[in-house]
Amino acid sequence: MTDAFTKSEMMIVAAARELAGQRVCFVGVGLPNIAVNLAKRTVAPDLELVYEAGVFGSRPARLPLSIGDPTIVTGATAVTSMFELFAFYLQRGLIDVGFLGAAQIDRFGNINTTVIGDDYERPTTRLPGSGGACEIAINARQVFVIMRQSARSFVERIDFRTSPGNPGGGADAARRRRDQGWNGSGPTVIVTDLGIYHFDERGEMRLDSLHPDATIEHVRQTVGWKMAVAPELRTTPPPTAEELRLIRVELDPGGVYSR
Amino acid sequence: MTDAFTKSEMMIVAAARELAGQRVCFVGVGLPNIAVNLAKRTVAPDLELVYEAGVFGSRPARLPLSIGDPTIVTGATAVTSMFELFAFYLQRGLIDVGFLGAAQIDRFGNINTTVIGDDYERPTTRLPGSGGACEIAINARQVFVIMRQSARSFVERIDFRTSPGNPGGGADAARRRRDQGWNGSGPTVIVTDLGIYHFDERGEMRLDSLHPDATIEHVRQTVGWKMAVAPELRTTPPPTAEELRLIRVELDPGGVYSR
Amino acid sequence: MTTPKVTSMHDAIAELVRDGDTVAIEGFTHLICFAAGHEIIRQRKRDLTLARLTPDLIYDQMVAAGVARKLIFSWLGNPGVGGLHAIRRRIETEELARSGETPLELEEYSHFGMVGRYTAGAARLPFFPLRSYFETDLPRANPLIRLVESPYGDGPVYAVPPLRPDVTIVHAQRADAGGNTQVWGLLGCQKEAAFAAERVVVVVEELVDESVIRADPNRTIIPGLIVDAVVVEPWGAHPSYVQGAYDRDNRFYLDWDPISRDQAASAAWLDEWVHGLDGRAAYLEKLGADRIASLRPGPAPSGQVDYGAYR
Amino acid sequence: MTTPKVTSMHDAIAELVRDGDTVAIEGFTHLICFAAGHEIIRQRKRDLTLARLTPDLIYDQMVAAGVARKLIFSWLGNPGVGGLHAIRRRIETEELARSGETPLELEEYSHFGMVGRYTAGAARLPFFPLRSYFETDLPRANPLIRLVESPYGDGPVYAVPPLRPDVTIVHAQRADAGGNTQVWGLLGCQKEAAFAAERVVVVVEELVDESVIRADPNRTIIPGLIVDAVVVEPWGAHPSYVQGAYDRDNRFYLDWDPISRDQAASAAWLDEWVHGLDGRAAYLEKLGADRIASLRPGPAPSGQVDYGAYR
Repeated sequence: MTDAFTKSEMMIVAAARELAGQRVCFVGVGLPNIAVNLAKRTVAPDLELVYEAGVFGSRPARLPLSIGDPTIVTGATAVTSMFELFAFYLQRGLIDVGFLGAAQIDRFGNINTTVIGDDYERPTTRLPGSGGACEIAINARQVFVIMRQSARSFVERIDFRTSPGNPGGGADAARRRRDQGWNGSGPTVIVTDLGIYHFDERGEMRLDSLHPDATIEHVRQTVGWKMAVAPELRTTPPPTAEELRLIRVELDPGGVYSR
Repeated sequence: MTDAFTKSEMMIVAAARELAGQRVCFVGVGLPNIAVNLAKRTVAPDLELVYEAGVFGSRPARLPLSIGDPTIVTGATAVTSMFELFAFYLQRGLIDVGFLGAAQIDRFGNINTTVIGDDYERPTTRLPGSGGACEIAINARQVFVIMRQSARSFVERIDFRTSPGNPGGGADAARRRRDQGWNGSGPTVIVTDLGIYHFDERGEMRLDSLHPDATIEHVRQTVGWKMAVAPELRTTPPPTAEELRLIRVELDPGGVYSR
Repeated sequence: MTTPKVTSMHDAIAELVRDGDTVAIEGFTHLICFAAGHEIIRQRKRDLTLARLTPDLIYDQMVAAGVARKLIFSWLGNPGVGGLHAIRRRIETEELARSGETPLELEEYSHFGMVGRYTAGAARLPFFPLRSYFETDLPRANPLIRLVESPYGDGPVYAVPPLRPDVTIVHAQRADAGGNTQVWGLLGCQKEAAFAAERVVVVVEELVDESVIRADPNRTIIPGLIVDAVVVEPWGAHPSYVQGAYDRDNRFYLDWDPISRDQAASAAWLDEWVHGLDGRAAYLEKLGADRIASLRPGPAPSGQVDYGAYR
Repeated sequence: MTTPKVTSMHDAIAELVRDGDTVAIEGFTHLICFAAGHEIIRQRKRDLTLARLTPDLIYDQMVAAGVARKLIFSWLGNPGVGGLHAIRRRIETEELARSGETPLELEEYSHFGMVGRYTAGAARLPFFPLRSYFETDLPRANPLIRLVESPYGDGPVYAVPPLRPDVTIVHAQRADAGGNTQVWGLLGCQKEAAFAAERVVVVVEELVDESVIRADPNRTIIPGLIVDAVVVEPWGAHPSYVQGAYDRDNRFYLDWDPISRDQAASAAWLDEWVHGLDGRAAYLEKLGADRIASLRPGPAPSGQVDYGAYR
């Protein structure tokens, strides 16, 4: 990594660029929130921000502290009950991209945010649970994940499946989605501190772009399975001066999430 | 009938008096609307008016022309979507009294407002249908019916059951209600131009009060079954001067419904 | 942030309503978009399935004009007046024999059933459960009303299937150019009907700046996201009403009764008031300024609340 | 028309919350009624089942204080900060072994599942269907999430059972003395949770005249009809926030993290800030006027609409 930008800034920038051309985005707090707001100022000016708390067309005047910060309401286009947000926006299929975090993820993009440990009732670590994640995972047309990668998080077998990825692999996952009447095509982009991953026709994660200074060896050390690598592996272009300015001056001046 | 009041005025007054002590009333247009407003000014000052269009705590400044007149909204306590009105107020069990009209009614208070004739698809007369009636019939704690009686309307067998009364008779109807989780106890009061009926333990209509000038013979001529008569048949007290004043001066000055 | 969607009623109907469509013009007694119904008649659309809780005069006129082959509904009447005679002529045995018209297909529910259908359509649910219909003849008359077993051992309830109109048309007090739409007064099931639809037309009394919408986001019932066309058509709900803007024109409801009882009179009315006019402006002119003016209510302001600026 | 229901927080909680009850203090990040939670702690209620989408700090404090035996929830965390440590201490193996505390019972859903549960409870539906949970481990973790077969031949979906709290407590911007309650900003699922409950307590920033409510009936989310008590408690949602009135006090959320990691520190905090004070006024005084003042937002007025006087 160079001195010019942090790993978090690289993640934010990489995720923002993946939002090019997208229209309606279900925003999470933290890194996704900055990434979405960066995209709106760069590659996706028409992006509409949706918050699960019940807001459509949000224009937060500051970086929201939580998923229900009052700044996401004032000046928004519409505020609805959570019933309507989950039923008429998300399950209805109006969300183009949803962001998810993950404590554990497997090669098919299945995600665990519930418990670490084999016993659900008496876990080693109790995580937040689904919240809206299992609904976002199946109903957003695309799912983006931003997370730091490590051998503890990129695992062969997750302890609990909170949010489905491509269960059973590519063709099988597509069939299951169709059978259940889900709107989404599942996980499409994983952005980590080391690189950018998409999913191949087998529904498996594939390293498509390495961030500057990251190495394939480092990726292999931090993944619990044999990670597929694109035949033409790219190098992620570093953040531009303008991208860094937007993050540092406008979006996260305190550096809470991006340092 | 005396010259002092019309049959409609007697019906309105009789229905209003039956509302004594009631709290939350689902109002229909026409006669029920005048009856409810009369009750609010006399025997039931705390009555809350609910309109199926989505209004709770209505205070219409004039007699509403339809079930969704703007005068029921201005100054009301709450306006809701129809989903919420039907789900959270009616099906939830918050309505004490609902009013129904009927083209045909049988001895158990089962009501037809759908078609006259044996063939639903090609009826002799097409009536309005259920609207909210079949929901009011099962979910209001009590159901009041106001209608003119005739051999065509008080029939042995109705052509179509739009709204259930006491199907199968008293004990059986109570069991069915319990099994289905309905809130209501079904029809309790029928007010006609001839008298007032309640329901006996067999779930059958019983004449309890004859309006002034009406006779049992007239009742029998206008009922398609052998109507039960209370052992101590009362005579309905005629409208008081104050009741008539309220109807004629405040509630229906044009006499649209009460003449 | 949003593309302007403002267009004329002619173009909105020409582009978005197609022969054979299922069309829902919703609005429970309030905000019934007669202007859109008349434009559909004027453009001689055919074979429409018309969905609406209460068909009201507008569907009676559309049926009289021959645009519809089917109704999906829960209450058929001229509210406070009587029957809908053009519709009844295409249902009742003797009338059908006399007129020789094609029978109208009917798909009938209760109010909550219709609301449940739109809700399921808007939420992409496979069905909506409700406690209605036991001990009634409605499931016999409509086999789409079906039993579903509760998975909690408390027996069956009835369900209705999702309704997903090809087009939903909604009248509202105001929207911005992007289609963000606000309504006050009775809300009916316009929100559910709009989210359930493939295409949405919003017709408004007033086009407002986006800032007016954004000043009070809790009043928005339909986001521009699902809106295909915004038509600015003041008085477009006449003879129904718009809360705060005008009253129901009851004379019109009364007048329609004798007209609609007579096939020839109905046709003549349609010729005079719909086909003979090129749009809503001409209709209003014909109606007359005095009649319009008499429908204006007095003021009843809402007061305002503070959302707070959080920077 | 309505009986005055205004009472003190002490009396509302004493009369309406009973040991063993299922209690829902709802409000999704907005309008979380900490004042009611603290009063429940102060009165040492026991064996409560606490329902809430996001348990948040208030349930962490209530669990730390020993009022709860069970949680019904969908997301467990300190939003934007981290975990809820008092709750985790009663779930995680090593923590339970170390502390010797009784395990907390858990009944876990997703957000839409919880919203569906309240909706079914409010509508007296036997279940609420949704498209979630296939291909997840949630139905295995919670056997109350069950399959229901669509009666339209399009396969099964999952359902959640109705949730009917004994008491729902809702914080709001304003209500009248009869309990007619208005909210703007995020609405969460307070309406559904209130209609689902046996008893309802409304806590408000401001008691207003009935005429204020009646001037804008579309803003009413809870009618007085279902409200048992109205408590006037300005700043009662601190450290969460009230749209237009105050901001979230983020420092509090940050401060709770280290306190809650330590059993003794949590107990000391409860002694100092809850048991040691006789109510919200004392809490606010202890918090200090400066801190309070710093949370006030600037103005952002909604504008007003006209409902029209129809006479």
